[in-house]
Amino acid sequence: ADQPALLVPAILGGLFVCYFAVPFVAFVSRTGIDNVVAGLSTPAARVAVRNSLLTAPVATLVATVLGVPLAYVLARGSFRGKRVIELLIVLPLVVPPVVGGAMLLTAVGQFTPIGAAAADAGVPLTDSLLGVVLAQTFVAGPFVVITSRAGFASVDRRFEQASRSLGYGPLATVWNVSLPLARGAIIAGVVLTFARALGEFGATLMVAYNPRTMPTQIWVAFIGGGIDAILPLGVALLSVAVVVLGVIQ
Amino acid sequence: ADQPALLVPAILGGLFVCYFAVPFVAFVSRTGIDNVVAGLSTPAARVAVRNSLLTAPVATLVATVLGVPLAYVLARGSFRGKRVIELLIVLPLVVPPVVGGAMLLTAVGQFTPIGAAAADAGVPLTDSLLGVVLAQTFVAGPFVVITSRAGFASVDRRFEQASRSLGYGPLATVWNVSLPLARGAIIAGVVLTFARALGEFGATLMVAYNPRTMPTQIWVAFIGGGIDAILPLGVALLSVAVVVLGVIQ
Amino acid sequence: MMLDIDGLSHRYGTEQAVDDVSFGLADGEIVGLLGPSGCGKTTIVQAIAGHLRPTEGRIRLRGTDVTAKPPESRGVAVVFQQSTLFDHMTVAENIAYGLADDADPVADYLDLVSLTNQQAAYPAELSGGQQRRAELARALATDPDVLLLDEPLSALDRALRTEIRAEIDRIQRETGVTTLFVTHDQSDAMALADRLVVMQNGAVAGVGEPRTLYESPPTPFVADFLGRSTTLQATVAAQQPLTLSVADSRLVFDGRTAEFPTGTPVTCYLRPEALTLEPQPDTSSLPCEVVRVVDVGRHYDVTVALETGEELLVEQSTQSAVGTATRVSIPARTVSLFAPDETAPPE
Amino acid sequence: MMLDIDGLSHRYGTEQAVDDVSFGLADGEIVGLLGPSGCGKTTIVQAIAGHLRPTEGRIRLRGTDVTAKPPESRGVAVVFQQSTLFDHMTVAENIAYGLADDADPVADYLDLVSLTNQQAAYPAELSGGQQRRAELARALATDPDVLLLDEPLSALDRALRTEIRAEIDRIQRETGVTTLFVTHDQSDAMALADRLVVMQNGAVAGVGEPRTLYESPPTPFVADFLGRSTTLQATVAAQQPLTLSVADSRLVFDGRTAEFPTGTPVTCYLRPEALTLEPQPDTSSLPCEVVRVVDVGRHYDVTVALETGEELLVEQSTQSAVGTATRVSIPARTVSLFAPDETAPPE
Repeated sequence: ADQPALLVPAILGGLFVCYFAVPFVAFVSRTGIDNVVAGLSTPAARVAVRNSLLTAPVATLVATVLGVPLAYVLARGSFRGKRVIELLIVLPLVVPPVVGGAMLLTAVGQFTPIGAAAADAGVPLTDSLLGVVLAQTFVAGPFVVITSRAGFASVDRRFEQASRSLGYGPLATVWNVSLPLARGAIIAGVVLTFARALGEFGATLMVAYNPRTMPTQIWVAFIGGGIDAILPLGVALLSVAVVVLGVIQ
Repeated sequence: ADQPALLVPAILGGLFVCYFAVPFVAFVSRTGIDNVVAGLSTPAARVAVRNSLLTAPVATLVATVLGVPLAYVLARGSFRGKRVIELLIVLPLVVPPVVGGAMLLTAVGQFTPIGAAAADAGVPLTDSLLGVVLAQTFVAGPFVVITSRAGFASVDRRFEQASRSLGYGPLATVWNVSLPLARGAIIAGVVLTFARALGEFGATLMVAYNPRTMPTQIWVAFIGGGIDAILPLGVALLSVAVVVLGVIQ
Repeated sequence: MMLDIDGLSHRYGTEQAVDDVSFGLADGEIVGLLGPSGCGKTTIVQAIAGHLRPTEGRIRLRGTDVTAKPPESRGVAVVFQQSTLFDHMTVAENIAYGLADDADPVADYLDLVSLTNQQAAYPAELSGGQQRRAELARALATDPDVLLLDEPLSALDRALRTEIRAEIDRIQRETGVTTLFVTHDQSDAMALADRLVVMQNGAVAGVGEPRTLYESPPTPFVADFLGRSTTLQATVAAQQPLTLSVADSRLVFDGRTAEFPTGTPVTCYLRPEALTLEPQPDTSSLPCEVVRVVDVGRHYDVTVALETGEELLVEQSTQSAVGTATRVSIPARTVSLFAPDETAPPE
Repeated sequence: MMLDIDGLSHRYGTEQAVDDVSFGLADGEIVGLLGPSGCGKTTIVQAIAGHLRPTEGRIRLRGTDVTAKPPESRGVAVVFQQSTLFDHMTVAENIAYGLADDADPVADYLDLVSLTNQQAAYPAELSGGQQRRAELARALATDPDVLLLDEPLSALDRALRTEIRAEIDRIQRETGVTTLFVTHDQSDAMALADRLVVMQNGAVAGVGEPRTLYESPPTPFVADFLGRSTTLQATVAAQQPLTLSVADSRLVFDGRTAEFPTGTPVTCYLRPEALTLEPQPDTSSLPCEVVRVVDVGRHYDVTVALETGEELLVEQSTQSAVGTATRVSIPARTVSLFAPDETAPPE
């Protein structure tokens, strides 16, 4: 009954939708499947794809293994300093990625104690795949923490209390009850973290200009060859983003 | 009673917290107030600050004026194609910013019909402040839509029905009832959009390498002068991010 | 009629929520729309208020067809189960929001609901009862033709419920506003309404004055919904006076005639509080044995088994011993007979 | 005692939720813990189950102090108001989850609650009543020393409530498990419990058998909470037999003695269903006039005004006309006297 009532907001909103639809359509219509496949088989593109597919899953794994427990503690615990930790975890989301990269460099850059020690041991933390993982984890990690935390918070405590009263200790209860009941949110968080890690650009550029990932290779190829040079990698990343969206929704 | 029960997740989570805390502390401790003020008074930095403070509010304003009505329509309406629009709005969040920039270039780049016409008219859409606004709006706009939408959805429809039955039409009801009741979420969305616009880097780099904003100037200064050259602008952006966090939470 | 619902039907997708419902409200009348959750009550409220366009049927206010009119031009005020007071306005601002131009000032409505001292308070600062009263005042300030109360008591605890029920009763009588009171609670409905419309599965199951419906329910559903029932299988043995046979015993109901031919098997719906246990035989009692006694405070729920094994529930104000052999006496006035195929279980 | 609560107190911050509560449950007993929301019931449940460490006091199970033991090693099973069946497990898997090693197989528990045919179903596929029964079976499968039922009926509608109440009664009697039944509903508590513990503001307001508490409530709060009350101001005029003066009239209660000295003003708490309207004067009746009649279906709520202007509520099974002058008869057995300073309003 309210449909005509929404006319004015619908017009304004429609304009905004167009603003997102036009670049999408223009971009997709500019290229063909053949061009994409051909473009992705150049040596530079293949290295970039390989590097991205090596680093993003590792960053996602690290963020998940450490972030889901953190999310549980934040959802269930109450302790001094919780507020500070919550702000710290959200910070990378509002800090510009280039600043995030700069922050990482001040911590693990090659002239810092940590960075120097690592480089001496043969595992340089900058301009290396490990550096890419560090940048991706820093920027993308908060997603899995925040989403999983919301998932745990939406599981009524009484489910866990029931499990305890049925004879299971706290860790067994988390494993048998909390994780399965929050699985939807956790999976969404993992997928978001993966998408963000795969697309990470600003911080990666700062921490590891080389070796190239797909986003940094897009930038380098754009400087060298303009928009058409980057269509294949761009379409590939866009396709992953669309798939990710499908999984989350 | 459950505090000791959380020991194992607390240890894993604590590691993750450290990973976010160390770069933050290292970055902040590397610089002093005097250096920041001095660093921000160089001509290049001043231009970048001015450009950022011109573009980000405009992008936020455009996204708010168009995005809040869109959020309302998505929260209350049901129509064909709603699902597609929802996906389209979330897309810029999962698409890497460099790809977003490339998508914008295919739509409004200087060799596209739109871009060429605009350049002929004296308002170039790339490598201009307008280009920066376009990039920021594309990347940051979804935040205000998604957050406001959640805000509207949490306002029980019956409040609006009550207003209608009290004699107010649909637009008057939105203005008098829905907007005030959803204001918390809308403000959070606006602030998030502003933060994201201010820190936008990847898409801006593609669409408008010049004129420089704070993030692009950080990148250029980093290439030229290393980490210490970018501390002032970095600290300034970090400070804004911390303030934004305070407002949202 | 102030409000006329005529052949109202509504489908959500393929689901028939409301099926050909018709009833009316006379000027100044308070009618209870009563039924279990999911019976279509809310759909009817939404259609009357104008928030939903029914698939079929017409809604008329003062004789004018308003089916296609938007809510803001109907003159129908609504109070929902959950508060819809606007948090960002004071009590007085909430009331002023809907104030009709030619109506009494806000102060009169504050006075009507005894909230004069709370006029500058925000809704969050009010008690639950004050919120309900503020909401009533806001709805009345529009000077509506019809006031819709959609489960206004269901979110309240017992004490508050009684208080607000009395308040609604007083306000309705003082203002004389035509009121449709929608509820799933039979005691609220019976206490407040001049007439009841009982709904079942989207259709009207019974219309009438509360006491009439309670004592002579048109269907087993209405019998069950308006209060506790206990049932007895019997066969019509004779007419004038109505005589039923239950196994080897006979029940003679002086002054009643059966609506069914002799020989028909029937189900009798009885009210537990109308039954009594009296060892002295009379013509409308059956031999039985006490099999279970539950003390529920205000009375005892006594279950007795007849010779057929069938069990009846009897409310007694005194304790009985399990195993006692006695007789259950069934007053003629309180028996409702239904053919077996009419008796579906309540939802 | 199977379960002993000894001097239990708990504060949340500065708020005293539970204040020095002590009571016990004998082996096989079913005790009702009854009180309005916010009275501390939930805190006590959480403390007994081990999810909350009380500020003070001890909890003993079979004589062993378990106050510091984690929930998983207590032998206390809990059923909450909202279902806590695990969505990702079938009914049989839910029951097997808590099965004690030396206990009966899952099939026995499925059989106990008549869910054998639903064993492979997921909780979302069950009806509300089946979910409640599955939850009871899961709790019992741990072979608990004590079963805590925390408002197990409060989320159910009337018909289901009655069904599950009978089911709890049957299961408790069949298994003989010591049960603490926590509720805010006096009729559920009175119907199920052997004994009641009535709570008010974190403290115990009364303990005893349901009928005793109902007829001789220790405080006005208990009187109000266990059922409807109507009150009468009077003065003790003589002892043996207890005689009260109400304005110019006298009430003589044969066989009762007052707990208050002659001349003390007292508040009488009366049960509306125990009062009757009879025009014939007798020694325990007062002249009055009918001022309001509300038909609530199962009976009429008749309000009468005494000569003092005070109003009494009387439940009658027959209609009365407003304005009728009559007398209200007050049976001696059903009167509870309190000093005026004891009579705080119910929460």
